[in-house]
Amino acid sequence: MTKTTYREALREGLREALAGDDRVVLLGEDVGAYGGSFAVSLGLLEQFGPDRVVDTPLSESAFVGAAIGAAMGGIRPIVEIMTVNFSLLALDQIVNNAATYLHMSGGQIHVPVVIRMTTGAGRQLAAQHSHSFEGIYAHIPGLRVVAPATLEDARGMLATALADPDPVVIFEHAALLPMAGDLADDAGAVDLDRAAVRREGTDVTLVSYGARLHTCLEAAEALAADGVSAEVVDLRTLRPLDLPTILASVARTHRAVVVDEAWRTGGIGAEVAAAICEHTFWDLDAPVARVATLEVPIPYAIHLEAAALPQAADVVAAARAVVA
Amino acid sequence: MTKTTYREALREGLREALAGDDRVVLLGEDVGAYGGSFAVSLGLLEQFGPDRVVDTPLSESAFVGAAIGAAMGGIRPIVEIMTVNFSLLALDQIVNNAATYLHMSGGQIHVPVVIRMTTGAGRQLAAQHSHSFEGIYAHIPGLRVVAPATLEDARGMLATALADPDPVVIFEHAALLPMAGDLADDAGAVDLDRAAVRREGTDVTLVSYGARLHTCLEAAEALAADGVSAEVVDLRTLRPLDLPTILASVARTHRAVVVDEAWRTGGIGAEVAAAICEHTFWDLDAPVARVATLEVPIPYAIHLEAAALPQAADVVAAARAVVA
Amino acid sequence: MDERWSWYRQMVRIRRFEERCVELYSATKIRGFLHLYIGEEAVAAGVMSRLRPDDAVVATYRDHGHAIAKGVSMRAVMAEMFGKVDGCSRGRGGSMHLFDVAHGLYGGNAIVGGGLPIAAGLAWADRRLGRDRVTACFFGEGAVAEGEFHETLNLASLWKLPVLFCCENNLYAMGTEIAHEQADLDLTVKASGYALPAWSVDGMDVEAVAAATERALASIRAGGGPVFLELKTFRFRAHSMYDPDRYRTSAEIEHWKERDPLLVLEERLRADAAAGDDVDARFAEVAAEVDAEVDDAVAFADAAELEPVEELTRWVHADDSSVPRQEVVR
Amino acid sequence: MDERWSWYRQMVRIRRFEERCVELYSATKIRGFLHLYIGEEAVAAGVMSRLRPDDAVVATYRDHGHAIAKGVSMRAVMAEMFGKVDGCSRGRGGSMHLFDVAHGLYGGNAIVGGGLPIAAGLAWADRRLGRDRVTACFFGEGAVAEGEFHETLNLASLWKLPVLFCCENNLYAMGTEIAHEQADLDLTVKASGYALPAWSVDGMDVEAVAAATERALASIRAGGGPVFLELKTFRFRAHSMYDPDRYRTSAEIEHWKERDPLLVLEERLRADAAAGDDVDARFAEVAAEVDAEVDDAVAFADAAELEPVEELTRWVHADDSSVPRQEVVR
Ligand SMILES: Cc1ncc(C[n+]2csc(CCOP(=O)(O)OP(=O)(O)O)c2C)c(N)n1
Ligand SMILES: Cc1ncc(C[n+]2csc(CCOP(=O)(O)OP(=O)(O)O)c2C)c(N)n1
Ligand SMILES: [Mg+2]
Ligand SMILES: [Mg+2]
Repeated sequence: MTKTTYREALREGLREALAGDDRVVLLGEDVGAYGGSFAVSLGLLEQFGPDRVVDTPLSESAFVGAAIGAAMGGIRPIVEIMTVNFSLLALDQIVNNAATYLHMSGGQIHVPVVIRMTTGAGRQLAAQHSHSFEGIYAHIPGLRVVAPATLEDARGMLATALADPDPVVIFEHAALLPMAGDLADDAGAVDLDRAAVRREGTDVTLVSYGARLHTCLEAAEALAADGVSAEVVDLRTLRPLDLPTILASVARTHRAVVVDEAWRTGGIGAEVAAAICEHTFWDLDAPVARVATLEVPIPYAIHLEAAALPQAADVVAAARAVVA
Repeated sequence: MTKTTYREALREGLREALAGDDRVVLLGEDVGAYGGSFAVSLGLLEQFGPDRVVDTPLSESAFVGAAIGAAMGGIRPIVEIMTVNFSLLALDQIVNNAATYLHMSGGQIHVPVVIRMTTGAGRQLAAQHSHSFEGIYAHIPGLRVVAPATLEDARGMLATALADPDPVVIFEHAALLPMAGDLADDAGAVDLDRAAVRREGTDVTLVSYGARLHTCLEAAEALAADGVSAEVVDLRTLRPLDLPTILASVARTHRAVVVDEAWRTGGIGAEVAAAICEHTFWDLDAPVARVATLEVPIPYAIHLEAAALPQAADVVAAARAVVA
Repeated sequence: MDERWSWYRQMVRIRRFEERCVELYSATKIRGFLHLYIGEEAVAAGVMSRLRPDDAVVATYRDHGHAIAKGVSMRAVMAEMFGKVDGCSRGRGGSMHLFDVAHGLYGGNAIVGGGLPIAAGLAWADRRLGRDRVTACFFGEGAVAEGEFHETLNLASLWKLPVLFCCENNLYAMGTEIAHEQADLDLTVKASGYALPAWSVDGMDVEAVAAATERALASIRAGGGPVFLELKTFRFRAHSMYDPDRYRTSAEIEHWKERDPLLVLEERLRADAAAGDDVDARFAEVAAEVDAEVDDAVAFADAAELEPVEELTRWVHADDSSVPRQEVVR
Repeated sequence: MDERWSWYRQMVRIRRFEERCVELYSATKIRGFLHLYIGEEAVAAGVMSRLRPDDAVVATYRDHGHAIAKGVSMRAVMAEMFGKVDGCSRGRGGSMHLFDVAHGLYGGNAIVGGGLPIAAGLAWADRRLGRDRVTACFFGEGAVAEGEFHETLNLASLWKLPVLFCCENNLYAMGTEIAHEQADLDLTVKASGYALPAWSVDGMDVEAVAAATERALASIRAGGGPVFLELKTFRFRAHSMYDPDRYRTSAEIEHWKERDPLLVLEERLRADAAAGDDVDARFAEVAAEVDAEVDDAVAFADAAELEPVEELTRWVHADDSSVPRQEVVR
């Protein structure tokens, strides 16, 4: 076991990927000389040189598109977009090209690109730097979308994503970067197929991912003190959803609260809630509740930002209402 | 009553808007000399001149952004994006600027822009021209999102959208353009707040919008022949959802099938299904069913395209399963 | 000049193929959007005649000429437009999305400007993998206004990527004339702002196109980075089969037809002819051979099968993906 | 030269204000991203000195200087960064999103390049409404690589919009030096490709900035369409408070500090002085006055109230919208 952080775990994942396969390159704005806008790639330029760790101009559409084209051409690009907010500028390339070429070409064109970006709020960065647009990506066939919430996943998802023959989008939560903990010395690739039960419980299932997993774990602790036993499911993979794991948990607890940091309407929480109702309707003892971000652009002021985001107390309240 | 088409109804809405207010301008690619890529704006350049009906360069981000800025500056732009597929290129401007400025500026900046675009499949235009991304827009606070499915709404939604103090996105379904029928001679502005019950029924509620409303009406006819009485709700407004109308219907029928042309996972159908379950759980006699587009990039070949899209037979089957 | 005849045949192949497409569209054998290249054949024929078979091409929705000139069989292209499984994209792409990686065709892209970053990426991969290959990227003058043009030319020039940017300037983007699209009508000025060689070429003269391409490729292959060619041309037909072409005068079209690339070349072939050569007979011979090829392609496409509906969900993900395939039956 | 003193005061105001911000950031009174303008003051001070009060400004996340020079009170800016309701954006925007429409400030935009289309739109509305107004749009040299730059300059030039494009070239986009960002380092070459006047200006010399602005505004107000100014400058501090500034040498920074815009102007003011003038005393006087203004702004921001949480869902839609306001309590 080694003490590490989510940031360092991401970095070690990148380091291993670059060291393990010459075809792997890391590109994006400021991944090199700056060390990554969130210091994730610090030191990699020095270790692997400017041909492998490539600073791009401020041109999200072109450099993400170029990464897609390069993947078509046989190398294995990891492209970083600083935050999901800016990724809207590259969305055409991701949706209309990366996600469609294989199907549209009748199986001729493979696009094994990995697209990393940070998401999420909680650092007072206001309305153009704080949103959670993962749901947009999770809507698109052809993409695989994952979100590490733990050190193991921060360390291991990249390797699996690189081994995937199709485009994979990885959402790293900016607020988790300093999260510290122990990581096994031999930590490495993890599967991308399964959701994980992070805490077992019997009365209600809390379904979440990313930073809000930890909100749920905190809520579960508070609920336990109250005699409510909450099971906590970490989605891990946002597309395709691992329904069997989710449904199995709800089939046991008969109640579910879906928690995410996107806006409620049409967020990932909507899909998870709809799918649970669809498949376990007769097992449910209460309607599935959703806890999401208030439907406002995230504001700068700390008290307003906190009020906009889903907090453990909100999860506790929703869970209590569901088990009542 | 006058015989008209959805296309002509849209055009008359535009004509009235341009004639009624000097501040109104129509801009977009080929809205002028070409007559609109789908001939919607045919003749308007001739009538109103190139200062009011403005051909733009192929620059979705800039001309949509300019329309947003112009709305901030006090004119009333109607900006056309040829199809929702291309709108991804302008999404940053719509989400990060149009939808946030009012809130982020503390109420100082109003953005009364109207953004029109076609959506939908059914014309063998393949994977880069056929998708239904309205769910992406319906996820964004600050936007109002509407979708006319009838001649009345095609004629009247624009006027209401222009009167709205906030950004409004209008989705016109390309496959409906030739739809013909009668329209009242005094047809004009319609509200944007309410969903509409397009057919009354008692056994199951079919919820839809846009072209798929007509699929549902066809399905309801088939179901009636079978003794199943289906109520058909046209969402009309995709954001904010008119939950009272939807829920009232489901409270009566106790069963619902949500039908839309987006991919199932995370589409608008997910939100509608989740909301129905949330609010009418104890009234439901069966889980809410969803009929959506198969999760593939829409292919060119007609038999594959048809197989990918939700058809009346699929709705009938889903409704039968729900009432069983 | 044997090559003149080979260019001529190539251009006739594209022309006759597309003329047949028009008929087949009216007969509803071909559907969706159909964008004709008629009038612009010298561009594809000229550029492709200087590319190597393994060089890569990224095209647009107006891609029949590029596919055929790059060596994709007429059968595969026609079957694609018929929506058949023997089409070059298995009938999934149609006219706008011809793919044939075996012939270096990395697809027609139907998002204006959408292919440019892809071309840069292919070229970047080639360089990293030490493959001596050039990627030719075709797009219209309308695409020059899109942000992708700007971002990609800058990136390609910065990184000195082996890309040949081929701007087919046919003066119109759908119904929008270039003067309403570009602040500066000289596109080479704009391209030069990215610190790369940019030349304007008569796109109605296949030999001029080939010569410029040859010069550009030499510079690119020598490591000089990307080159931008403006190929001045004109489409004789409407933008697509949907377009009533209200925005151009017939005088303008007729004027350009005087410089029909086939006529230009026919004149030279006549001038080349030795006394006694029956050039007209050779023209007729080419036409007959090409017509036979087109007939064969149509027959092939007609007879070809549709992709089974069960296959519809194949290749959303790769066959070896762990993502389960969806069932088609909803 | 009275104006020299007024420029000087303006620049000192920006400098001292920001120096205080650094302290307040360390004291966690200010949070989020904080991008300092220190070193670049001559640009905002020079441009704004030639704009009319009702001209419009679109800025970036690095917007304190623009706000202050455009006439927004220090109180309102400081309270904004404290997240208070008396801030110019009610504490919702913070440092990156200063809005004050009464002073013509249409916001700091934190999407690189995101403000350019907005500026074009404002200018278009002005022209359509017959308002004699110019919109000055500020952005960095990094933004020049974005598609929005290209699309907007083309559009603005085509439509001859009254926009003054002010590119603050400080040689770095975060940690990326311009040579890794731009294929051609001369940004005026690129801008000229849009058929508009483009000049390079010494951005450390407030008088040069003001003179170029004056010339540009005359051309714009005369209907000549947009003008592009490259303002060569340098930021003395890191990109933001998060940035350890690993990518620049201290030698480079020191070299530029020799051309500190305040020093440049102080020298001229000394040279202007008549015998017996105590220039140093006047400098000290300005500093004292400005410090008092900054103190007052801090005190004001400290004492100001937070926006009530109940207001959080206000202005998602306009107050007169029929869209119901959400309740804050979840
Ligand atoms: C991003 C985008 N915007 C708009 C369209 C619709 N459209 C298709 S072709 C075209 C004109 C393109 O003109 P140009 O680039 O000059 O190519 P040409 O068709 O003349 O060969 C337009 C507007 C599109 N396909 N993609
Ligand atoms: C679209 C987008 N991409 C990336 C970022 C992150 N980012 C913020 S400022 C910046 C550098 C911008 O450099 P430049 O335009 O030169 O302005 P400067 O900061 O030097 O004033 C970057 C990369 C962003 N905010 N928006
Ligand atoms: Mg063209
Ligand atoms: Mg800079």
